[in-house]
Amino acid sequence: MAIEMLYFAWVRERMGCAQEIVSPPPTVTTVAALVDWLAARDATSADALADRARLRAAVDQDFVAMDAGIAGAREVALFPPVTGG
Amino acid sequence: MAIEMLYFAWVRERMGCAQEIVSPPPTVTTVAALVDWLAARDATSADALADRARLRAAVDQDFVAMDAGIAGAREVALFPPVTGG
Amino acid sequence: MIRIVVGRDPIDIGAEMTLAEGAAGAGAVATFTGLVRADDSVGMLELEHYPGATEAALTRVAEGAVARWSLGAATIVHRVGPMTPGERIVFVAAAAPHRAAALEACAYLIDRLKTDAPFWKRETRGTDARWVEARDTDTAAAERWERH
Amino acid sequence: MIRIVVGRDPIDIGAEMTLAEGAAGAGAVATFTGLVRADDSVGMLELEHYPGATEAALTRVAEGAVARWSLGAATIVHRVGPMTPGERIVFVAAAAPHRAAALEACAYLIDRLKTDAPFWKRETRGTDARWVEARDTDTAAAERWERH
Repeated sequence: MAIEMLYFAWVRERMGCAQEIVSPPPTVTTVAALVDWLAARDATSADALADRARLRAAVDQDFVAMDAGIAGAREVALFPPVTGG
Repeated sequence: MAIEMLYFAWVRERMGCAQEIVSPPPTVTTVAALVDWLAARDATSADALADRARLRAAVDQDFVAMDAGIAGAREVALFPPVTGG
Repeated sequence: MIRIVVGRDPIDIGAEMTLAEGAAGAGAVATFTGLVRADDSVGMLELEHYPGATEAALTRVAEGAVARWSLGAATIVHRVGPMTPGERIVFVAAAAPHRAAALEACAYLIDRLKTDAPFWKRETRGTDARWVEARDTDTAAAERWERH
Repeated sequence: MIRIVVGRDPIDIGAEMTLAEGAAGAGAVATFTGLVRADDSVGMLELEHYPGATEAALTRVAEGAVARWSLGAATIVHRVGPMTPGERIVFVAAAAPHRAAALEACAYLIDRLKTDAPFWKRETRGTDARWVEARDTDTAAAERWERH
């Protein structure tokens, strides 16, 4: 399945891109598993996603916990804790 | 002693004036006694000051309780509970 | 900075905000604006006050807030005279480094102003004018600041 | 009335107040404005956000406040892009018939915005740029609205 990944703030900077299309295998069923799979691809991704405690996610623009499922997801965003206002 | 009386809101309306100079006798030593003395002067004052529970006072521009003294006071104001804001 | 204005001119919130925001260290500004409501058949609202005593009372309220929350600025602007529905009666602002102080101080300013400053409202509905009665809830709101 | 604006233009508080005050039944408007502080050596602040998700999150926050306090109006205006010290980052407003609802709803809007909306701040001091860290106190401030 093809998923549009979005990265924000320092996740974006460390990944070196704001957006990419990825196709994880069917065994990747949660956000946490998706992060693991992305991090296993290359050193840049591994480094960008190393600090899992400071990663937050949204699936199809809804904030979710890392154990949330990604079945049918079109868009998954990864980012640090928010700091607006 | 001469005291400048100030009246506000419906106290002013019922007294028929916003300001007057009065000279109560030395036996009048508190705001409450001053109100009694004023009310005893005439029917208009008696009516204007009849509802003692809804009267508030300031002595020389400081809000005070009705049992406050008026020794040396130059200005005493009588008015209803405030309703600003 | 303490700014107290009691007068008959309409309240210019843009200008007041710019002044409050200019306070040293301001990162947060909380404001409260009271309006003549347009929906309860009041045709005119008149505000009477006690000149001199009003400004002194408002200054004490503002000084209390500045001391308690270390504000950079406290502003109280109160109109007097006749007003029509939709017009601003009162504007208060509190500027502080962070939001909790600004928000609390703003609530304090308007709560204390309601009970501590000598203003009286008279509403006119049609040809009927009446003085607004004080509300026990205002006294309760002001007194909660004494307790903690 | 719910008004959500996310954009790069400076925030016009006079115009926003006029809109909020126009809400049906408005007798009280409480606002909060967040500024780039001028006193902590930050030369530039940049706000990044998640387009689409941001507006949706802010709309949910505003809808929550309108439902809980029966507001006539809830406004959230948030700037994105580069800003300099003294500039407004965010403005929220709550309009209600009476002041308690307006003040509480205003605090709710800014507390929830801080934790629920996808914005990220980057500060530049001299040549050093860093992403601002989230604060536990913000999470605590937002969570207090769950409890009561």
